[in-house]
Amino acid sequence: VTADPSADGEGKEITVAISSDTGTMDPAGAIALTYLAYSVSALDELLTYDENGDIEYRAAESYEVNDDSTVWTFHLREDALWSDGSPVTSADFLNTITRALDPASGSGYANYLFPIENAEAIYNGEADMDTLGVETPDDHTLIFHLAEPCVYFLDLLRLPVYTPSCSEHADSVDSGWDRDPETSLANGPFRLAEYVPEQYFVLEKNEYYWNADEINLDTITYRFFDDTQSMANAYEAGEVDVATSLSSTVMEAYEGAEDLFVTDQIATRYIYMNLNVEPLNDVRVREAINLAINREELCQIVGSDTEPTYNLVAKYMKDKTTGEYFVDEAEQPFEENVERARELLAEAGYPNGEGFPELTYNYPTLEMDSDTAQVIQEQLKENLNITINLEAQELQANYSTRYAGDFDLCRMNWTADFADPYTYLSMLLSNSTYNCSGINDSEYDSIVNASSSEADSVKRSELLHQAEQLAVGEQFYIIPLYAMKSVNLVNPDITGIRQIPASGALEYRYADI
Amino acid sequence: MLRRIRQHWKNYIGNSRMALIGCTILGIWIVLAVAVPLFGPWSYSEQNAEIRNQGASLLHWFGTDRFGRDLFTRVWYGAGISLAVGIFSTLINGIIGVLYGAVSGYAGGRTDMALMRIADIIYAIPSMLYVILITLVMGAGVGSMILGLCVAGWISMARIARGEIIKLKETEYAYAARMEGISPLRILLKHLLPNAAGTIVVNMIFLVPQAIFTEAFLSFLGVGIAAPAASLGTIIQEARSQMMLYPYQMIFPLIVLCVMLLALNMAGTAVEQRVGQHSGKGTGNR
Amino acid sequence: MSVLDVRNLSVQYPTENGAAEIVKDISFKVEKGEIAGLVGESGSGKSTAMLAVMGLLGERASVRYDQITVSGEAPVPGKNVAMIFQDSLSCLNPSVKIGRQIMETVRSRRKCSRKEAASRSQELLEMAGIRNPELRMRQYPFELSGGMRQRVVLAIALACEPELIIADEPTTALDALVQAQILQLFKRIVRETGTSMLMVSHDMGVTAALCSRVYVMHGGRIEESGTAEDIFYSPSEEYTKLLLRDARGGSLSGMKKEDSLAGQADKCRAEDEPILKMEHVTKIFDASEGIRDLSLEIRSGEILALVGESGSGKTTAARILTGMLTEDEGTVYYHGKVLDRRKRMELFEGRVQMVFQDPYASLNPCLTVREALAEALEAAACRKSVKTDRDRMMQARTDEKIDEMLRMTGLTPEDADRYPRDFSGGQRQRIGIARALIVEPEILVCDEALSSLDATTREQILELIFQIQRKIGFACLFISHDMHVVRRISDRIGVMYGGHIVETGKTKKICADPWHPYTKQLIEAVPEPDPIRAAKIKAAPVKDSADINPSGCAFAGRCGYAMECCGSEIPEDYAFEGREIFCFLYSDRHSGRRSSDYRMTSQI
Amino acid sequence: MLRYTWKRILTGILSLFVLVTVTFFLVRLIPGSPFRQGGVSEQVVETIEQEYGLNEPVLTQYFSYIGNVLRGDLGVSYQDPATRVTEIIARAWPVTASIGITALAVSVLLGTGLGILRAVTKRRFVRELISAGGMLAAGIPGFAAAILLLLVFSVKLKWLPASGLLSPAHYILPVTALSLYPAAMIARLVGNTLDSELQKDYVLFARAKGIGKWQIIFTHALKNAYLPVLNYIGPASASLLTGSFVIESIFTIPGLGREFVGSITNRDYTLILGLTVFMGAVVIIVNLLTDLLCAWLDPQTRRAYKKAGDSAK
Ligand SMILES: Nc1ncnc2c1ncn2[C@@H]1O[C@H](COP(=O)(O)OP(=O)(O)OP(=O)(O)O)[C@@H](O)[C@H]1O
Ligand SMILES: Nc1ncnc2c1ncn2[C@@H]1O[C@H](COP(=O)(O)OP(=O)(O)OP(=O)(O)O)[C@@H](O)[C@H]1O
Ligand SMILES: [Mg+2]
Ligand SMILES: [Mg+2]
Repeated sequence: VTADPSADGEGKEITVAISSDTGTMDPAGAIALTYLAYSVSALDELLTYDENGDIEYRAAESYEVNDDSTVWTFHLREDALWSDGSPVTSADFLNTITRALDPASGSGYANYLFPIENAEAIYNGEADMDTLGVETPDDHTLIFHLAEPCVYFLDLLRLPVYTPSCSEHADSVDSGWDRDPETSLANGPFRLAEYVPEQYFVLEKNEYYWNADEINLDTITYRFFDDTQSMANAYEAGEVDVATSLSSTVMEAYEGAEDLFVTDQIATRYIYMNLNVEPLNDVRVREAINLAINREELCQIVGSDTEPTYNLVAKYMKDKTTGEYFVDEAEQPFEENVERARELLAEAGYPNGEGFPELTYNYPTLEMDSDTAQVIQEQLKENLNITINLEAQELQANYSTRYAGDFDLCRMNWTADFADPYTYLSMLLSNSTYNCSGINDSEYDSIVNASSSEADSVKRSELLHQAEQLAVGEQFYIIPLYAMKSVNLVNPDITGIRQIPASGALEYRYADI
Repeated sequence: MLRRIRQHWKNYIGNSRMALIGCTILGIWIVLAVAVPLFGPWSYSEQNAEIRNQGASLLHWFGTDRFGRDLFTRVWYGAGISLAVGIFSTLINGIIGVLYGAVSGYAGGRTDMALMRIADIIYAIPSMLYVILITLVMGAGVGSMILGLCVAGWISMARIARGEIIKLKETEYAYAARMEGISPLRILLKHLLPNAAGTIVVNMIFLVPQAIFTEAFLSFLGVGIAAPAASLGTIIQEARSQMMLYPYQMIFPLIVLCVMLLALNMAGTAVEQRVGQHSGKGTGNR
Repeated sequence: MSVLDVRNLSVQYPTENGAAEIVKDISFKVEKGEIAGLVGESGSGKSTAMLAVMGLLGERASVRYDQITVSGEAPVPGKNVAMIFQDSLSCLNPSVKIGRQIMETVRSRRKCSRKEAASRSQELLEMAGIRNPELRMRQYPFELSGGMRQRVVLAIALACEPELIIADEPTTALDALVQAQILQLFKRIVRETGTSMLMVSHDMGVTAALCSRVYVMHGGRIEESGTAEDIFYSPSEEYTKLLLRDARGGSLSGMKKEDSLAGQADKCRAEDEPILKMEHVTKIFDASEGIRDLSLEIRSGEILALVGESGSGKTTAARILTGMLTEDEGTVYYHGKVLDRRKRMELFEGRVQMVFQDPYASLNPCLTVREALAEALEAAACRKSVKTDRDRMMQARTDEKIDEMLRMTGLTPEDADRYPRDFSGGQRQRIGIARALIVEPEILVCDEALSSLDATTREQILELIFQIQRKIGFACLFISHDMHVVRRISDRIGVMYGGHIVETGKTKKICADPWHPYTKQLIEAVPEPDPIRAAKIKAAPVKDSADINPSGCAFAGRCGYAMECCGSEIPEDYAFEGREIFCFLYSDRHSGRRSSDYRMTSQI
Repeated sequence: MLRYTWKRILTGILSLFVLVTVTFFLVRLIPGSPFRQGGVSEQVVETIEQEYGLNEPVLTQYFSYIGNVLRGDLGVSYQDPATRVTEIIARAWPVTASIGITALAVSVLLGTGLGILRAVTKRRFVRELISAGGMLAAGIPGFAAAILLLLVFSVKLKWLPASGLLSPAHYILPVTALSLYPAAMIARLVGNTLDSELQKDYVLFARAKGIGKWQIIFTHALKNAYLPVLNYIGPASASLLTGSFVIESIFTIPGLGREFVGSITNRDYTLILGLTVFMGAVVIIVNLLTDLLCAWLDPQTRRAYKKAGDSAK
């Protein structure tokens, strides 16, 4: 299955290693990695941003928005066809949305539909589907009516719930239409040709794609791998052309090699401190812990794909208006300082850590988190003389612990869903489902809420920075640890692989070999 | 007592070279596993970012890992944990299994049937399930690991013990003892079990490497010993991602583990041969 | 030219303390068409020598010889020599069907098709005296009786079409009747096929019955050789004389004891209730085997012998009495009280003891002799609940008692601290007896306790049981298939056939004048260590045990005097003057109505 | 024999039922919900749990599950509601079984061959070599062997593919890694039992009959020597047939073991239960087959069984 550039007649094909087969490929369903890999090549969203932050129209040709950003009108491409030759219509977009608003679909992204009028009420069963603020006046026009102004609405459009699913076949999440090459139609450059669960799936060039001329590859094969080690091995053995999200040792092993392709991941790893637990309800203690951690050293040990961060908002997220990294626009929320940390701890009543209760740190049994935990344990012992007990949990158990708020310290990792700092800052809102450490700060809430209706992007930016400073630099609600890079290996013969700015994932639709 | 011990030594070990080598290695391994973490200059958990991933040197005989911890100390610490897990779980499994199997075999009939079906069911439940449960209730650690290994680990022992007891129950000396009016418990303990001891001991010795295997396997899955403590299995697992860059981090613990298992296998094989010889001589007519 | 010519054969086994020479420079010959015998006590190296001749010792031993030839050629197992081993069950592969085991021999000897091999095998089995060979070929060895297995082994040996068959104690494990049949068979085979035979045995009677030339082996050397007449009538070596004396059971002291003891027993019997009695006991294994409607009683102080062919249910009866097995139907009384069938062993509280056949399996290898004996004593003491402050004294007494018991059984007190594996078979059997007797039982059950021992040892142990019995006066159930032994030791005999008792009565009377047709055959089949008398023994025709008819007399199928009623009715118990007999020949129907002073005599 | 077989099957089914019950409650004891994933809100989780009846009393859930199982319905995977548990088993088991059976065949053939060689050879050197090799092979944990094999043969030498199960060549490494330990054990057992079997009288007698050495070994000794070996092979093949997670994950083989561990990590209750039931059934069937095979090899056991069946009347 390896690419063979010389065999032209055979067609151009590449094999991509991706993580294990999870979730459905129905954009309205409980999707996970498989869908993400599939949709990047097979589905066209309405529009997206390119690497320079400019809009790239895909399924849509143009859009209009009213002044207070509550009505968004999209004009779909008239020549866009599904991979069986039938036209792509606005109803196909609505199909995904209405299905996703049925809680039984298990969509994890349904809440991103909530800016739309009545969407939340429908989801909760309090309103009728007719009242949904989406209009399809004709086959090629799609209008969204929002309940409140939402300046980052365009960023949401690349989320699965906003992508189309062919209304002819896509009826329900559990009918299995999504994995059957006959019914799983694509409106993007590639279509599903074969799907072998747990092993691989094959995408073939979609001849009906409106932009088919730009597409060079004939086949993309995605193979599932359980762990990054196996992926790296398969790459090394020449079985795959692309392997993504590898461990940091690959970076060292391939240092200087052409194959190595490191990309920024829009993600932050941090620790939730439970505010309902005795010493952690004291902001001085929280600050002390934050200041006592040596993130440089931590990142050195955890791997060269990590970089210290002192923010909640992902380090590599760009501010679209300025084109700069968002976090670099403001001052670093705090500085590490062990001396100060000790003083703070003493002020809080624990001089030299005496009397400080033993805290437990819950983290999932991933290598990176285990490494992190051990380093933090050691550092806090050394710098503050406090003892942290480590409790590794299975991922699913860790989620439960976190949601239940049943922890002292708990690991958290957030990868941006869309390219706006709001995705991070909204998590600490007192009514957010991801706020599980008992943060209840009305000042913070009002700042963040104000930002989402602020049409002036500069002012909005300021508000967001202010919110971040409050949460991270003053109240120390969380312990930011590091930002991550994604380590990929790519066959040097392959050109034209792009990176999606919002998530940092790779896009192969324009690749060539 | 001493005479008994010497007698047993002679019975089971004799003057086999293989047993001698096996036991010597085991002895050295135990001494190192105890002494290195206790008296060595490094601690198994102390990190030092400046000396990460250094190869073997005079200072650090096995080099250091990615936390800058001394690998020599860690490997021997891990060997200690592995051995402890192996030996303790084997002892517990051995005792439970032998008693259960012996009672089942001696009682016979319906009791036997019921007890063995219960064992079958426990055996058929995938061990992952209860190991996870136990780690959840007790937290990850040596204790829960041993407990996890003991939930179903005794069953093979019970089957072996049962088979032996059923065989021995029908021997003429067992009948003779019953005819003398000796109580069933005493017959079990004094007449049947000592004669099954050969087989049981052999199987117990082979149970130790199996327990170490299983422990390593569970560590491999990530439900093992809590960090920063480590067994050989966890150390090997931790080194797996570094394998290409720093193979020594995996090779050293692997060698220590393999030699340990080899020594156990040697001891077991030697005892097995010895027991085989014995039964050949002791009861057969020729 | 001799068929077998062995010159100066020596065999050494490597042992822990240097090589042990087991066979020392022996030479012997077997002529064409003759049966030669090799006799000697157990461990004298007979089997070793034979294996060496066959070339089957392998690397286990170092063999030296000047010449071993079979008709001038080197011996090739399965081609010009074949061998029959002592234990027929262990020679046959337990998991391979009989047919296959013969056929492969046939086919390895002559290249032929499966079908031909099968028909040849049937022929051979028939020649070896097996009826219904087709059925037998489809069976596994354990489904056959000992006698039949021995015949199968012989058939296999014949399949090799050898010039010489070496038979290593082929009849030792068989009862007299089957033994006689096999001996007849050997004679016939030698006569018909012209094969020569070398017969190894420690039984002088068998040797006398079969062999024309005899070699006497002792301690690895051939002590004496000559024709059968020479050896049996005018032995020159002291050792041969000893063997013959033991074989004839000629020790006068033994006979005397028997007399005095029998008299004593007579007295007891008159007054006493039977100690142990079983009535109408039935035990069925699988489908048809086991015992049926058996009644038996043991009186205090007597020695009751049970004889009968293999599989007739002797062991089963003994096991039911002792509680090792539970009966399906019937009752067992102990001193007139009914014994619960499940708890029998516990209810006896050690007053019934047993000496087992296999001296190797009947002692716990993990206990020293002292421990084993002390345990038995302790258990007895516990029951009597003499838990006084004199425990210390008890300990001393225990040791004393053990020492005394050991001395009594011909061992030394120093032996007490050794483990069973340090003893020889005969010594072990003594320990077994010591263990059984130390608790002073009321009843001793000996199930073939002597049959695994050689003549000399057997003689010693027989004497031992005898002496102790006289001293302590326990009752004894003595099971044996060796009529010589039974005749000498028992007061009463019970003869069993096919799960029934066919005749009981005083030993002397039964031996002198057997009434039941089966008993008669049995007693006549015993070979005497005397070539002329032994040559006269007759063997009854062979019958498969499957022929036993459950609705009639068990023996009817084999009985030369069978009448119509024998096939359809089960004979009752006809008692005359302390003799009980289960045969229609002694019924009123056959002998007519009799007056009260009618004296029954043998009807055959 | 037939009676005994029926009895065994019935107790097997009973065991399976108890197994389902125990597993059902065990699984519910483990914290974590099947629907809680990175981006799903608590509300969603609750709604879906309601949808699947997970908020009902556990006992109600249990009875409805048992009802379904009796109808042969193992339910749908919670992780992926479009797929039935039976479908997952139907696609994962053939994969596992194909390597499992290959590994079994390899280890039985190799182990038996080496065992025979060890018992038969006159050369001390060969004997010790096989013993030592066996001890070494038994002393390397499966995962370590797998990693080393992978590293040497596919990453470094690039001789063999590293992942998946797409062609016969893909089988070589996982099968090797899987069969190393069982082969060593079988060689040890065969060697030992054959050694003692060859001492027996019937072997001597067979030689006296003039049967060749190899015929004695194959038609006589091996048949008897294989009983204890079968008692090892039984459970071993059960574990090979239910999949080794480690090997499957190292070589990226989409088999049952990986599916099972995945189902536990995802708390996919129906899948865990379905797989447990299936694996339990495999274990029970394999054990039954082993017993019957033992009986077939050993007529005395068969007789014992017949008796056990009769006395059960
Ligand atoms: N493999 C062996 N290694 C060492 N000694 C042996 C071996 N086999 C037999 N012997 C010894 O050789 C001696 C002769 O044994 P052999 O079996 O030839 O006696 P036998 O005359 O046939 O006795 P029996 O009548 O009991 O069969 C015995 O003392 C026995 O202990
Ligand atoms: N445990 C058993 N299971 C099945 N059948 C048995 C069992 N014990 C004895 N038998 C059968 O019962 C019958 C009587 O056996 P028993 O052992 O009592 O005979 P025996 O007279 O002692 O013979 P031998 O002289 O060979 O010892 C035999 O046909 C035997 O096959
Ligand atoms: Mg002999
Ligand atoms: Mg008997």
